[in-house]
Amino acid sequence: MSLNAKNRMLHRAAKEIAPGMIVNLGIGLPTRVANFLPKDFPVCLHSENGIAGIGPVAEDGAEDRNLIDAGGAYVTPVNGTSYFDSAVSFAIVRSGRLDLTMLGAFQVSAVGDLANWMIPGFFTPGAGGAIELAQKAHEVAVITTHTDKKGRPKIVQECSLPLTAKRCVSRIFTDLAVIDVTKEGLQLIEIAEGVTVEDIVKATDADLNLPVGEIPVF
Amino acid sequence: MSLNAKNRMLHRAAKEIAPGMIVNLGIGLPTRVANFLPKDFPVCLHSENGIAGIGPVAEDGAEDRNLIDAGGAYVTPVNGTSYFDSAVSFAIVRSGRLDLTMLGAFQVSAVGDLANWMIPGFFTPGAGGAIELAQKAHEVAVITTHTDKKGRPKIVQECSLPLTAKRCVSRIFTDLAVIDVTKEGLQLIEIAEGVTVEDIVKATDADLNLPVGEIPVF
Amino acid sequence: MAMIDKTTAMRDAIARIPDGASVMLGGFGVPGTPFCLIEELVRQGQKGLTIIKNDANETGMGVDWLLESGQVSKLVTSHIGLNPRAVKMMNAGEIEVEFAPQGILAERIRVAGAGVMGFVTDIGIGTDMAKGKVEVSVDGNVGLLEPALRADFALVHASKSDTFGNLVFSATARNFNPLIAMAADFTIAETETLLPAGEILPDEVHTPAPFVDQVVVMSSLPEVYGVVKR
Amino acid sequence: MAMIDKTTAMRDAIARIPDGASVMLGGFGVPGTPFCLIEELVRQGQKGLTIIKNDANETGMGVDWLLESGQVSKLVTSHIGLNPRAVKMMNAGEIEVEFAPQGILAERIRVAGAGVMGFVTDIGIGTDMAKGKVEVSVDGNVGLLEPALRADFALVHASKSDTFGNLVFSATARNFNPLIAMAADFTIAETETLLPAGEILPDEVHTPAPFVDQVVVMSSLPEVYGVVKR
Repeated sequence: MSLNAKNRMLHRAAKEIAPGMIVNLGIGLPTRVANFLPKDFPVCLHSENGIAGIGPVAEDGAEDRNLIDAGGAYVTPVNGTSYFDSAVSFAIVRSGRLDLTMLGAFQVSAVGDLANWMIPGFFTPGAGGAIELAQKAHEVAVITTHTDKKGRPKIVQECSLPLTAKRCVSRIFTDLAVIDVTKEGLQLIEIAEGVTVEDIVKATDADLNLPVGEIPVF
Repeated sequence: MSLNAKNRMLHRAAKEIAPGMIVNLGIGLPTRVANFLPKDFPVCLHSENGIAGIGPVAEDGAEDRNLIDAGGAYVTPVNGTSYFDSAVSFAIVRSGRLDLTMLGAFQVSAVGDLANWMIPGFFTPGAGGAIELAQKAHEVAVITTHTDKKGRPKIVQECSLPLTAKRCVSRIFTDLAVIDVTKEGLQLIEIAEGVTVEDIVKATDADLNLPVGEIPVF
Repeated sequence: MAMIDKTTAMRDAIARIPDGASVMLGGFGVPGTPFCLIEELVRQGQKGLTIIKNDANETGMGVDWLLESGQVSKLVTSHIGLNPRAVKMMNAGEIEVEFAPQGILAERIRVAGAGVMGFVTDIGIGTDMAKGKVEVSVDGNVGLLEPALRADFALVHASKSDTFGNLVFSATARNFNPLIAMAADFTIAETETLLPAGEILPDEVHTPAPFVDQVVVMSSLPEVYGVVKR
Repeated sequence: MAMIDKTTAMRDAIARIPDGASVMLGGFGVPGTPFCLIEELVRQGQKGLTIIKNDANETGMGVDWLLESGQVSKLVTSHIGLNPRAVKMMNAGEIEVEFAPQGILAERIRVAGAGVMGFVTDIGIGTDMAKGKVEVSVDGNVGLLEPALRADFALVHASKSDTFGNLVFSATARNFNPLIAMAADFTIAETETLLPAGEILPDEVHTPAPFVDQVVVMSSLPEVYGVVKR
């Protein structure tokens, strides 16, 4: 994935965040979405380890050794930040106070099943907080490369990997496309600059409904 | 109950509190036990409404409108006081962090069953925190007049009133006697000044084992 | 990042509550009871409410106002012994009263706020309190199933709030307030003092703002919040 | 009333832990991990421990020391992905690892601290995580029974403690610390700063002293507590 393609994807994903939302950005690519929000954009970023109201990553030498996000980055507070214990942190998640979470994925299925925590026999580190985020946020978006490092599709008809949660994903942002999970199946809604519909169909291992007429480009 | 008899009872009950204990004193007579502890006695008094480390009742005009105990008395903090919510307050109770609770009683049975929250058809205000205190404190002591206002025994072979908790009471302090609940039944262990064993047996509606030899007087 | 401003006019906040709503109220006795929000609820007159509160306050205070005005159809509580009107209305069948042991009431609200369905406890086993409750075995020990208790609205009294809705409570006025704030679909906090976001230290927040939907600033502190003389 | 002094020598506090004990550790990554208490546990060498902690730290830190010294027989955790030794020992069958989703781990510990037996949740339903779990119906909805998780000991890292054991945590070093402090039979807190009782405002206490059995004062702040450079 080129830097341009990645930035385009993150920039597009950032538009999913509406003013006033409470949002949890998963470790890795999703966390970087925050860098594409306008300065002073009114959003409350939550992290599993016990913080609501996350500011920018701390500058070198200005880190607070006690203030990290769930990915281990040294972050900063903003006006209105609160800290709390892990039980309260997941109370926020499970009681439905998260408007949106953006997560990485190994696989997303045609009905929005998500697999992002385990590759049997290869990667079994434990699920962390992903299961609860995927199952309980009002909206679950996935941010991922369209295919894995070996070029295999990550959007599949049915997940072969153990699920994180069933029928949870509503929108998928990739370097190639934006795809919605609808009752009628996967719906291509936007396409990355310089990419063709054929590229996307080829890189997708699931039935994909194509839009009628012109496709918006991001 | 004469003032003397009451004070003797409370004074005797106060000796049950050992240094370092965490203690919940029930509403009414039990609360007054604190007045019979030596000044600066090392004990942490807990109240259901969310305080550990209760000091003396506030003087007139010096009350903090936000600081009461579960009985509604305006109390004061001490060095080491903490405030917490009602869930944490009962976490202290149910997880076994209370060394001792002293409660009032309508009836106590020969096996230590306690009835202190409901008189069907007459007094049904709800149980408040009594059930959890009675069931979960390491030691449950009862402080009560030996008989009710009509002279009826409160220590009975079996409770006729709805139970607060089963087999929870280990010691009973009354204006007449100190009685232990043992595996062999109720055991008279101390007697109030000026009271005879016959007085106590007469005022008790349960089998009572009497001590061999001299009975300590309080 | 900036945080939104949740301050709202008293009238607008309470106007969200419809007839028949379930409403949790903070407070253990006087401290922590949201008297101003309750007063506005009486003024607006919503009917058929289910009120969830530790106690029914005393005569002429808080819950008693709602009982007097006939707005309450059901009360879920741990103790109503200090409110003769509540006892009388219960005995006359004018309101339904559901009792729970105090810590079980608190925990049912807390687990609702934690987004789980219920919990299992041995509290009340062997007593009348166990009647009608489902038994569940956990690692070979039998307990009673206590369902989570959620509400449509929570009315909270805070000592301090910032504009984003981070709340701080004072002394024993905390009690049920942080619990109900987490357990309702919509949480309204009245606050004695409003501060700009950033003026409450993040380590000292009792209720994090994500749980709070609207903040109402109290213009004054009515006498009912004061020390009760007996 | 006066409060007792719970300060204890490091060596004596950790010496209470016997072989085969279950030990909960605070910390999410570096912040809140009680490195000094763990170091002493390694020095004393208790074997066959069940360690309960959100994560297994990273190579050369905290839990990794206990794994390296062969003191751990079982690990209950939500994520060990940053500790290759833990993954390797798990795959080689040298330690047993029990995984729980992070918030379920937190809640299992919290309900243990609340003195209840377990809770019911829909988290994990329809996935492999549900395998082997008991289904319980609450008001007509099916959930999974999650048993409370207690331990013999909790080792906590606090920013501040008073002599009575009232604890304050700093920023995200709070994480699991207040939860494990409530859920163990015996709770030992290491503290960066010790204050006389009365020097922590009662409203600002994070873990009330009744949950804390002993307080160990850290003489210095070893480098491992610092910012991790990557």
